[in-house]
Amino acid sequence: MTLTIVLACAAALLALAPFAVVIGRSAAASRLIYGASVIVPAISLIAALAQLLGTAAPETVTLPVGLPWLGAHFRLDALSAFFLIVVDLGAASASLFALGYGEHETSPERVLPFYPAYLAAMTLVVLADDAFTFLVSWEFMSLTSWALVMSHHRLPDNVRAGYVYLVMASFGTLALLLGFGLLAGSDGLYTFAQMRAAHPPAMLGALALILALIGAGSKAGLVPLHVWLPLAHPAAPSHVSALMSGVMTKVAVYGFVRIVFDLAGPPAWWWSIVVLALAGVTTVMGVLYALMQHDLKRLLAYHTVENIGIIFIGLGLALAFETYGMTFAAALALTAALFHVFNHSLFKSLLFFGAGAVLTATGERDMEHLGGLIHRMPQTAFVFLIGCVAISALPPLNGFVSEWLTFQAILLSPQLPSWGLKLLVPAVGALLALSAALAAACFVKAYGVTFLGRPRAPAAETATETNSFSLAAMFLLAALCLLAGILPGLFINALAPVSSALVGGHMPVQTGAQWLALVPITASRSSYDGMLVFVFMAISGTLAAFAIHRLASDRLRRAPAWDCGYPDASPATQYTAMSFAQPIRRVFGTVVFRAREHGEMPPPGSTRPARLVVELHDLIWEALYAPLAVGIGFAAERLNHLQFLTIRQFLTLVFCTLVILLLVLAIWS
Amino acid sequence: MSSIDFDIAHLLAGSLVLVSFMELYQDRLYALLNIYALHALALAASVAWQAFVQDAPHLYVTAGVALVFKAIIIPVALHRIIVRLGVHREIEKVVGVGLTMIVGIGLVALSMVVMLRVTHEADPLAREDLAFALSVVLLGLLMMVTRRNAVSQVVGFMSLENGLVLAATGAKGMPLVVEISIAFSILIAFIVIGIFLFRIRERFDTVDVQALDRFRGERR
Amino acid sequence: MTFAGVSFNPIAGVLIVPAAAAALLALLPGYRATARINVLATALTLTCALSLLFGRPQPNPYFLVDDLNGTFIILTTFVGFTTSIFSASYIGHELEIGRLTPPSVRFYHAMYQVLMFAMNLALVANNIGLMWVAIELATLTTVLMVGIYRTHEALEAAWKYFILGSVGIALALFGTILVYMAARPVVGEGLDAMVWSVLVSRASAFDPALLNVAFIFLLLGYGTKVGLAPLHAWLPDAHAEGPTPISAVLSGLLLNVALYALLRFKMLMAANAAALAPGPLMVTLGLLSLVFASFMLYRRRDIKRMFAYSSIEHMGIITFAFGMGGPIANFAGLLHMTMHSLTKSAIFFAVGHIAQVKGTQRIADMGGLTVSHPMLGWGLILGVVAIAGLPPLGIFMSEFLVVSSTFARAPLLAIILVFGILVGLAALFLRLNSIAFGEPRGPTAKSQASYAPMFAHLALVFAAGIYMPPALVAWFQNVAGLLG
Amino acid sequence: MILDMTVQGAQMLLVLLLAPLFTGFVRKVKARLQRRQGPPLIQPYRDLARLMRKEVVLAQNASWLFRVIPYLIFAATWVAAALVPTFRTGLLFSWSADLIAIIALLGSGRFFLTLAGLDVGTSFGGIGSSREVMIASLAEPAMIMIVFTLALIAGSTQLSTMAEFMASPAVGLRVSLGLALLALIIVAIAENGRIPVDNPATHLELTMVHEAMVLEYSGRHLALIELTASLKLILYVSVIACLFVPWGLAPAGAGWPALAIGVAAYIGKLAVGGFLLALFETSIAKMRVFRVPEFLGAALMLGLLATLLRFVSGSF
Repeated sequence: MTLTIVLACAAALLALAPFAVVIGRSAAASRLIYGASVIVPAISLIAALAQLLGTAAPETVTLPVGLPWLGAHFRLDALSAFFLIVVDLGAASASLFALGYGEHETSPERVLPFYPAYLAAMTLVVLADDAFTFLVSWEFMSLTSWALVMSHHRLPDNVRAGYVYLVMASFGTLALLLGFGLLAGSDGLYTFAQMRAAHPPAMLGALALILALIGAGSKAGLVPLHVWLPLAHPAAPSHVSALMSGVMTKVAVYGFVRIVFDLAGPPAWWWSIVVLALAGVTTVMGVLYALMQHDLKRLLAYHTVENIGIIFIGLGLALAFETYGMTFAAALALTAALFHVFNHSLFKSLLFFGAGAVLTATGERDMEHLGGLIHRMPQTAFVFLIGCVAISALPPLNGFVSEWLTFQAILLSPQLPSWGLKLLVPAVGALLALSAALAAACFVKAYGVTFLGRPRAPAAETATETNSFSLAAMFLLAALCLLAGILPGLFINALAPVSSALVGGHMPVQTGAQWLALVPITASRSSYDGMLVFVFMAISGTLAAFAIHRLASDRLRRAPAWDCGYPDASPATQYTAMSFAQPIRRVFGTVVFRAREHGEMPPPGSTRPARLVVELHDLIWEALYAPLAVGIGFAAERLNHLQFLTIRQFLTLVFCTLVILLLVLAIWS
Repeated sequence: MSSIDFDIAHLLAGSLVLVSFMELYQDRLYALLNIYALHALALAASVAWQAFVQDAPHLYVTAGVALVFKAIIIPVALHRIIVRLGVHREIEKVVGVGLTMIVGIGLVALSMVVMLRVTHEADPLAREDLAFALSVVLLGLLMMVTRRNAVSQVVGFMSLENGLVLAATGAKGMPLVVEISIAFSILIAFIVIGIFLFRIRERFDTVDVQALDRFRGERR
Repeated sequence: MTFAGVSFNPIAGVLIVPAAAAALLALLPGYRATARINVLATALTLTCALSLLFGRPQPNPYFLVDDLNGTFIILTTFVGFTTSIFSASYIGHELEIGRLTPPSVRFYHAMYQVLMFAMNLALVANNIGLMWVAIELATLTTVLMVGIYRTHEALEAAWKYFILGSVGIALALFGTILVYMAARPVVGEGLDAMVWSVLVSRASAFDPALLNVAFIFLLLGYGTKVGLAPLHAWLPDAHAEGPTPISAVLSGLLLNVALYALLRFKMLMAANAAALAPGPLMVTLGLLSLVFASFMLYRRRDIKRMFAYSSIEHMGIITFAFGMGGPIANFAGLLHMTMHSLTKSAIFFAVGHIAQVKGTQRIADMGGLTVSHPMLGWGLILGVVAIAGLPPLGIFMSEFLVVSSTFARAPLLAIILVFGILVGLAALFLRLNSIAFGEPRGPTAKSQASYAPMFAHLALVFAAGIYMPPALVAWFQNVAGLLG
Repeated sequence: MILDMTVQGAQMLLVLLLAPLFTGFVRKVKARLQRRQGPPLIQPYRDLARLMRKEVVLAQNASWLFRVIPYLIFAATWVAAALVPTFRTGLLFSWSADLIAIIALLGSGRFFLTLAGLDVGTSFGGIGSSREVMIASLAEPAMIMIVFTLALIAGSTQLSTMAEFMASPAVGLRVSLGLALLALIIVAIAENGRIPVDNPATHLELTMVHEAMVLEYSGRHLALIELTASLKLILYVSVIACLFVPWGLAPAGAGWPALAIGVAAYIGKLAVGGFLLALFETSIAKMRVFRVPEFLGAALMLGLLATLLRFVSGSF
């Protein structure tokens, strides 16, 4: 029943697409489409919640479409339900945001038709229960999001971004296709049920893991397959960027979990090592890339890479524990990962909405031209701040809880027998801690440069607060961030069926502990109570404020900034994004990006100001992708000569082929 | 069939291969044309012999076509073209005669090896014939590949096609042989006319010498 | 079968209608009605072909219709019909701008019908000699049509096609003769030894060595027509320089017909246990064509030539699939061939109009089509998305089946296959981006194009990607079974 | 229960009241070591009181955030400090945040303070904030590594549990503990902006970090920030005390005498800690800003090494 409702919602969204084509240019179109895209996912969201919280048995439906003799299989189990919640929540809020944001769209007819189709595709990926349906939905998701990325196609950068995106996406899909072909075997057992039953041999499972890492990893943005992500996510309209970053990457995580934990059979000892190593690198590289950016949306996109790394750390730990039968620890790690999936979908969407609001208000994505928006867009500034605190993993918000759980999982790992893991896990823990600190630094920069300080360009001076729909969407997500931060127990209980379905165990029920505290193992070992911390901070803060204002002075006078006595310095003297990152760039960047700085002195007599030039190298691109492109170009150039042969030379080709085949025949048998 | 019949058929077919080698050896166009006429003659003879042996009168038609059209009309026409277009009289080769010869011998050996695998219930005449035909085909192709002049390439194609007719007639009782041989004659006529129309002085490679590089594929 | 007492033979229909139309078009003075007559004739042919669905005549020594060529016939007549509609508007425009003269238009339409006749004949022929004749007739017709513009490039393309084609003809004939030789001791002299249905039933007793040589010659001879690398040389130029409807027919139909011939002989080979397996050869040539064509896509500056190379690429995939064999791969190959015919002809419809409105075929001179000509632009995008094998369009299904079924059997081949597909996709979208997106370039005059055929094809491809009617599936599976 | 309540309350008040005194004490000792008279011990209280009474002079474009931040960071730090066992383990609410959470709380305090540095939009605020985050980006992971080590030894991240375990004879003498202590001291110095990382006394623009951030603050806001700083200092000292010299800590549910002993012991520890800090600060010179990463990197490496040792074998 639930599944039928959900599928009906997906169908409704699909039906919206051609409708949008028809009414695309009319005035009411965007309201109509986005309004519908708020309601439909909301319904499906309720259904999914009912499924997950009701811990109902998995439902399956088979439709007579898709692969002829197979049909399209759909299944709604705990895992699908959870990710469906993530998808629908993101979709509904994005559409709500777009109700206002869409008004500013310059070419709606390029966005509206693909938007609902994109939502439907993500829903279907999560529901698919056979390889063909899964891959069709998966690639359809890529295709529609590609179209959305191309919606502002007059900017050459966007076209390039779309190109890289589509190629990488197809690469990932083909990898997954190979993986499924492997699991399905030569006689084509394409349904997941058959794959589960098949129990692939270790060798196959291993190959499937690698292919899943490539396929799902490229979509999720694992380093070094992340290159498309910071190009494509910012290029799309902001509500789509939010969906791509906050939701689609999670769908990719779903694909990985589904294949590796559900289909690929029992894990081998080295699987977790591969995953953990990649994840650790991804985490730190992602945040370091982000620190080097001054384009707000690109910075956020790179942070997605970082958070994907955190999620995969959790998944890798879960794999490791599962390998050695430490069910409980596996459940803890998996829960941490999934909870971070949920949290990240919340605050990343929130942050992209904020970026979108800033973009519409100022027309700027470049932080170097922003500043002081907190005065002109106070409410946006407020919710964006909440998002920043949440993503920086600071208590009492939700980002901290999931990272805290991951730390707890890491602290359980000394019991692991494998030496490789013994050495790797602490290092990964260090990387995780490092990335957390760097993330905080990065969002101080993002928020401080964008919203605080003084306007650096006229666009930032004339900005006005964004519309009420967008604000509603952002406040909704902010509230959820806070809720998930102070009452994590509720959410973690909801995850119990998922983890018990995947690793055969789940964390203890959390509502039992006093004051709704979060107790992963035992109270004596570790516990955290977001609500109490929050309440204490509120009380002590207000107490202090009250006491001081009452007993001491509450007088206040406005005056020019002190700034050590330098009078009315121009806004140009403020720290910019690049200069803010300079100390960290000196510490890490010199190695990771071969960052170099040199001052450009104007020649004597010229009035040009001296400039500080910073050059950064994306080593991954230069080492991996550039050579590949060059190689293909070289091969193409060489082979291209075959286009210009004379007829006699072509005849020679035919002749040689004939002779060779005859020789083969003469030798054969 | 009696051994004498067989030997004669064998002889004629073999002579065809021999003439092909002579074609490979030539380096003057006129001489080449004459040799080709000889080639066609040999073909006509062997086809006629086949017609006699198989007492299949329709093959006489094929023989006649070979004799009249290939041995007389075509060489004369090409002769005319050479004169009319003022084609260089000597043949540009890609690889030297000696090497071509060696390759040709290799090809003949190859066709022997390939054909002699054929089991023995296919009657010997067919087998030998096929081996020869295959060698003639390969030699003709070799000629097309190693000669630059359009005319000599046409000659190569025509001797290739002679090999086909040889094989076809060797295949006892095969229907459509006559039609096929005629169709091929028409095809060749097309090619010859094409050469004439497009004023191809030297080469197949382009319809016009100075157009050699201007108009090919993407180079525009 | 009989309609209203009048005995009616669909085979005769699909043969006589085009032949008669050709004669009519050739004799009829004036050119104005020719396009309409053309459309009418193809429509009639299509209906005759469709009547095959309701009953097919008994095979005789000359003609045979089974599920295999039934598929091909219907596909051919259908695409022939839609193409004639497209060609009506296309040629009309060519006439306006004076690239074609009235006589040449008449000639063109007559030749079009001859081509249809030849292809249908090749498809229904049960006699391998007849099949050979028909395919060669088709080739020569297309040679004449490719050269119809009389420009240097067109003439050279036609000439190249003619020469390489003739050699192909010769090789194919030699192969046919060898098959006859192999059959004669078993079947006996005369006609029967060239009747395919007889051959395939008795093939097990044939002399394997002869069959092997025969197959190699047939593979090369007909492979030239299929456009398999390294025998492909004629294909890109013929596509690029001929009139676009002919490019559509070449890619969509003629390649298939040649492939059909190959398949018949593959079945013949498969029927003889001692002969060498045709699979590996086809797999090799297929992969070679795929990878080669994918790389060739990169340096293309002429839009039609680019899509011609993409045809080579897909013929490679199809040949590969049939080479792999087995129910899944064969089904996939058949599906892929059908989808490719529809998609590629649709793409050429779009490209034809684009080239007309832009007045050039140079990719560099066209841009921002989705802005200047939304219908053409999005149609092209849809076509390229389909041809690149992205869902939910039909080709994705066939590629899914080919790759997944291959990987379990021969991982290395599957990886090469995937590599080729990916390289090709990257090249196609590299060009598509500059054609369809960005600032509009070149003239932006509205085009009086006929969008119906293009979108009809794309709609079919889309539908097939979502849902295939069980009857069709059963049909294809049956054919896959036939192919073994 | 009542007792627990009172103890928890007492703890909160104790740290709050002792913090300025401790700062004053350190200053006094430093002055003495430098042969100076130095300000009286209660000078910090006087400063706070005076600042409280002064009016706030707010920069023109300072935002609401700028005014909220002092209370925020004060609240965060105070809550954190209230959860560290000073004279008695098993505080009523100590379980509501383990050591990781306490560090994170301090982290949020720093997060907001750095934002405050950027709010007015002056160059010095920028200097301070950017350097602060650079320092933190190394200090925090180091701290986490230290926590890992201790947690793996004590089998818990709860400060109370850890302290009890450390007090128990089961600990023994361990290499990893030594490394962790060393790292912890380095981190504590960096976090509190003491010499050689930063100089709380200087206002020489180019060398200051913490002071540069709070340059625009005045009046009660400044007072709160100063108070927060001293709270943070005393917090770190008490963490070190309760983890490495847990002796004298009253166990959970202990009676008054034990508590009295605990308080006394705590005061003693503070005194010693303060003295050592002052001694260290006087005996060393401030280092250049870009030497700091190396200094902290050492701490990070030490922490990682200690953790690795713990992972590889339980005996270290």
